[in-house]
Amino acid sequence: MQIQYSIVSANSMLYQTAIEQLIASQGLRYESDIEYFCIAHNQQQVLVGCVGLAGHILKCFAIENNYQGAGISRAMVTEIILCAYQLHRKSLSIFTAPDKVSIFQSMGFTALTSLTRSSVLLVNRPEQLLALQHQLSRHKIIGKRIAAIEMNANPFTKGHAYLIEQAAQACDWVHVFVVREENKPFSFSDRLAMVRNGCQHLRNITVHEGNDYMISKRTFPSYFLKESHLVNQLHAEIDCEIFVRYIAPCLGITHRYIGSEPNCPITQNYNQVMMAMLPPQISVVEIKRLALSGISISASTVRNNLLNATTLVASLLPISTINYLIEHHGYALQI
Amino acid sequence: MKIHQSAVAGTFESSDLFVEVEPQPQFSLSVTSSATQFRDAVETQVRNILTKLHIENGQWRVTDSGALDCIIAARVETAALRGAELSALNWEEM
Amino acid sequence: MKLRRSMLFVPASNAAMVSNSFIYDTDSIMFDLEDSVALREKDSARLILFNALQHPLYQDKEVVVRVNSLDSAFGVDDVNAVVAAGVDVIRLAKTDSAQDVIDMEAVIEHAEQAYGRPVGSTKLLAAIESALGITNAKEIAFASKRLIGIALGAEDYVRNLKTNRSADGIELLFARCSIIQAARAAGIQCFDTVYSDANNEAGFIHEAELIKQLGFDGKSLINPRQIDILHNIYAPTLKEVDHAQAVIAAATEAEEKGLGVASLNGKMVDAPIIERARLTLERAVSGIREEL
Amino acid sequence: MNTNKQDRKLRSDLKDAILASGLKDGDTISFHHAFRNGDLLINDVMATIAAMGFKNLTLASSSLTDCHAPLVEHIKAGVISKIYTSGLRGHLADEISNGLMQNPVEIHSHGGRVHLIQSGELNIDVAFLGAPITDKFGNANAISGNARCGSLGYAKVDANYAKHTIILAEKLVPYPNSPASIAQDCVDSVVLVNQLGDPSKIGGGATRMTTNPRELLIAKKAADVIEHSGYFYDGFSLQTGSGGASLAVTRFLAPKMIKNNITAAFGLGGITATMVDLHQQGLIKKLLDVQSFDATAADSLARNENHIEISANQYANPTSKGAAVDQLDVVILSALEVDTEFNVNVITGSDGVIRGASGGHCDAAVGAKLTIVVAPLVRGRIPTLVPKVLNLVTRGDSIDVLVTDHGIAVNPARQDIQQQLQQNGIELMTIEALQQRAQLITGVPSAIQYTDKVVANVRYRDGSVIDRIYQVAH
Repeated sequence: MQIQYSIVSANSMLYQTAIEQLIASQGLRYESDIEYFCIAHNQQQVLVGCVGLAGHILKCFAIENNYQGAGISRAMVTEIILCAYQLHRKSLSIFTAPDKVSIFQSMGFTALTSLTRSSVLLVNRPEQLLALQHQLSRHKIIGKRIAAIEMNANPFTKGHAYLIEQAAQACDWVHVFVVREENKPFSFSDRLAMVRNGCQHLRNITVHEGNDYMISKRTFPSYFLKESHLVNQLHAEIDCEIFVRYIAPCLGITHRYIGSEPNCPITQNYNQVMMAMLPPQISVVEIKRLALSGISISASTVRNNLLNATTLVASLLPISTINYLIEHHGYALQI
Repeated sequence: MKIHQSAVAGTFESSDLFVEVEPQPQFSLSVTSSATQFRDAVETQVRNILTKLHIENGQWRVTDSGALDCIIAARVETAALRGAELSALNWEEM
Repeated sequence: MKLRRSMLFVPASNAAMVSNSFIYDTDSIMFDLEDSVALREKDSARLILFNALQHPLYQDKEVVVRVNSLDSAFGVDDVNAVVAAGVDVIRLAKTDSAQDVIDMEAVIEHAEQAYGRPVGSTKLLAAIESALGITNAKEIAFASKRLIGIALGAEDYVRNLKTNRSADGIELLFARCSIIQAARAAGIQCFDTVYSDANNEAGFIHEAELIKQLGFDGKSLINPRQIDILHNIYAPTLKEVDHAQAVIAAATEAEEKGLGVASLNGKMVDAPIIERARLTLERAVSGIREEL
Repeated sequence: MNTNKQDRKLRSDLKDAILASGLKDGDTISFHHAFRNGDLLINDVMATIAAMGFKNLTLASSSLTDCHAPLVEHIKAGVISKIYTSGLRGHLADEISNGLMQNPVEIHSHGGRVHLIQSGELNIDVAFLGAPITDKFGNANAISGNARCGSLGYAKVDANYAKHTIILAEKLVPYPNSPASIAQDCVDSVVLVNQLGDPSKIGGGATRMTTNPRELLIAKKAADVIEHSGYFYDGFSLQTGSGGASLAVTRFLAPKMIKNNITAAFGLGGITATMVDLHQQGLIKKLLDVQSFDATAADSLARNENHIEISANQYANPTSKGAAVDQLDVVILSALEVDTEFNVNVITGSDGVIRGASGGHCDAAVGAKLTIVVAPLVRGRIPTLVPKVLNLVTRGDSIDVLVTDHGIAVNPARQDIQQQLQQNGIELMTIEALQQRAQLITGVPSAIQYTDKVVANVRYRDGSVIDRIYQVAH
């Protein structure tokens, strides 16, 4: 059985229909963030296999039924990995079904999450996670109540400040993680700076840079894609499992603080997943979102009204953020 | 021979070996094998080949899918030559 | 002369195939470094061959290697590596003239000296793949003592003729005949091109019967499944074997009795007939022809 | 009252059927494996049983495969505490090899399972038997419907011996359904479920003939061996395994049968499209089918009157009053490992981890007059022929010939076969020489480290423990 392999751009009209059909026939959904595909054709020029590359993630791995077990996956994965390497992407992940885990393990991937879920996260550079754990454990504080909070802080609002203050009051120490993935309108370094500035008055807190394993494109791609509910639920569970298995133990986390989410369904769902999944030794504390004149504070409200420079916007932000925005972004916010 | 650029050789196909090397001053090697009971033999052979090529640096990563000795030698030598930007071995010495 | 009915074509970049092609009962294995190997794999494929040729299980097989053209960036390195590893035969692709053979011979000789191989021990097989090469077939066949034979490479040849391959192969008839003529005139072997549709057994049989009848010594194969079929086509019938045995017996008897000339059933048995009988018996080793 | 009587076996759902069975903690429940890797039933039933809170059950499935990975959770939760099966694969097998279970798994052959049932060791309390089509009284078969799997040869035994038998079906047809693979007098409950199996994984279409040249090479050599073995006569009988090379032997045997004017009296075992094809060409007169390996075989069972469904007891039980393997001339079997004593391992991989099935291997090997094992000499870098098998399933004294891609070796105990083959110009090697050749290619593997924990007992067909599988140390 002679198979031809090639790398094509995901935009290539020549193959798109066939690729979409193949992916659908294997019960998968075509994902729009894919940049490249490795495709396999048989001697009759029929598409029999594909695997996509989106950023650092391999996805949409599909092989036509009659061609499974013929070594096609190994050849395709070799090609797509070489393609990723050429783009200087060496640290790769894949989400795949439990029955495909062993084949990826034999190609140098390590499974990070449980095989009982319908999707398993594997990575080819597990030592990066080890290094992260090592680095985090240097910030470990011994205490009865050690809290973790993850936030985007896009931008950092009074709501965020309130959540952190609540945790800081109730706990011995608070570890705040700022989501690392780039975002608009505020970059990671902007957001990190705003959180740091806004927490200067608190003594029992460490503000951490987010990483590849906490609400990142690697562990929670649909968070950034706003994909369908199903994928989101899975990714939320995978993200939670990584927090429980690899992150929380390094810092001795006993409490996870979250803000209640009235609007965004993805965050709502993520909060629910956390409550369901975190083990008894980590309590989830949901703090009702701070409201001003009966309207709860949200970063998206701020973002949507930034250009209006209204007093409303300013009233939602702590002074540290207002100063940062005036200084670094030239917004004429009225206090 | 000195590794001064990153290089790969081989494939993940069965009976083959995938070799990756990144330049670094020290030497390190990790080997995984689908044929677990040959993992140690693969590692020994890889070390012997690199010694023969006088390679003392690089972060080496080897993923074995059940390759025979001759394939292991070929893939490691290829990665070494590519990482050292050389075109051919001295056949006599090999 | 060595029996060379089947030459199994194996891409040298394919680790799995190189690791087990010695299990097949083919007369020669032909590893390819040329067209079946992607540019980025040329160096790795060469190293695979360099190491594999030294494998004990390739020692009792005749190994032919198709190297890249000397004009390319890979040709000289290819020759050096496979000569150092002790290859039996180098296949020169796209031979257009006697000079191509002479140039290759020089590189081989240099390599033999450099790597301590007896000069002349590496044999040559010239593949002709163009109209110019067919026109020069006779000169090519006489170009070197190293030549064990010449072969037809049809894919490039038909492109060069501005036609394509057909089921009955009429477009190749002139080239095939030219190659057989030249090879026989020079006293070397000749080999037919591959049949590339591995799944079409009937088509393969049709072509193999044709080229055997034309006089070819053998054929390049792309799939191990074709080996038995080809050997069966080349296998003699029981009647032919019986006759060959009688010829050899007559010749042996004549030699023992010190007779200058042997005869069988009143007909003279001369050297070409004896040689022909030996070939028949060799071809019978893999089986007597099964006519279904 | 009459209606009540007629419908008395119908249960509203699976839970209802389980309640009606009187299942209690510590009981033994059984399943058949005719849906192979497309089986949905075992996982569904176990999920329901687990949700109902039962514990400490013995699971006796005629075999288990990759798709049964969810059982791991039920073992961890204490729902399942003991397993009888012919085979284990995938995640479940990995976990068990890693010491998941307190009690060792009992690995039996297909014939040996019936023996264990009849001898009383395996005492089935409730049998959950999937059969796509049934009537309300439990006359059930699997020759039509979405999840058709053909023969219910393994289920027949459970239906006969279980204290309580539940038929799980996808479709109810008017009484009386015929033919009845499982008959009404063995059935206590009937329940309809949405889906028993995934047809594409049960064995949709026809098992494809391998195109792998190495497997074809081995198959051709095996066919040559059969032809010249002395057992290739008109009226001989044949069983092939389901592996690529084993199945392909028929492709090379058929022309020899035609040329020599030979027909086979019967073909036995797991039946595939290839066997059906030979049957329909008139080359095999009857097919005795304990398990249909693909839809072509299932359809043939429904259509061809000389394609006959047999039970596992009739197929292979050494202590039954008549097992068809005892009438067998030639069997072609595959192997994960063979050693220089001709012992065969079909249960553990070269790393000592369970990934196979005992199946009918030792049953057919002992029964047949000529037992041929076909296997590549090495797989990648893994030698198939080794000095000593890691685990023993079939003893070397029942293996006559080993056919590999590198050569053929005859068991020295079978001088008759050796002479026959040599006289007919078949080249032979000693098994030691073949093993040396394997070692030349692969080198010598490191020894596998085990703990002293037994994870499975390999039971011979007579019930005796022929080997123990130990936990692999990491």
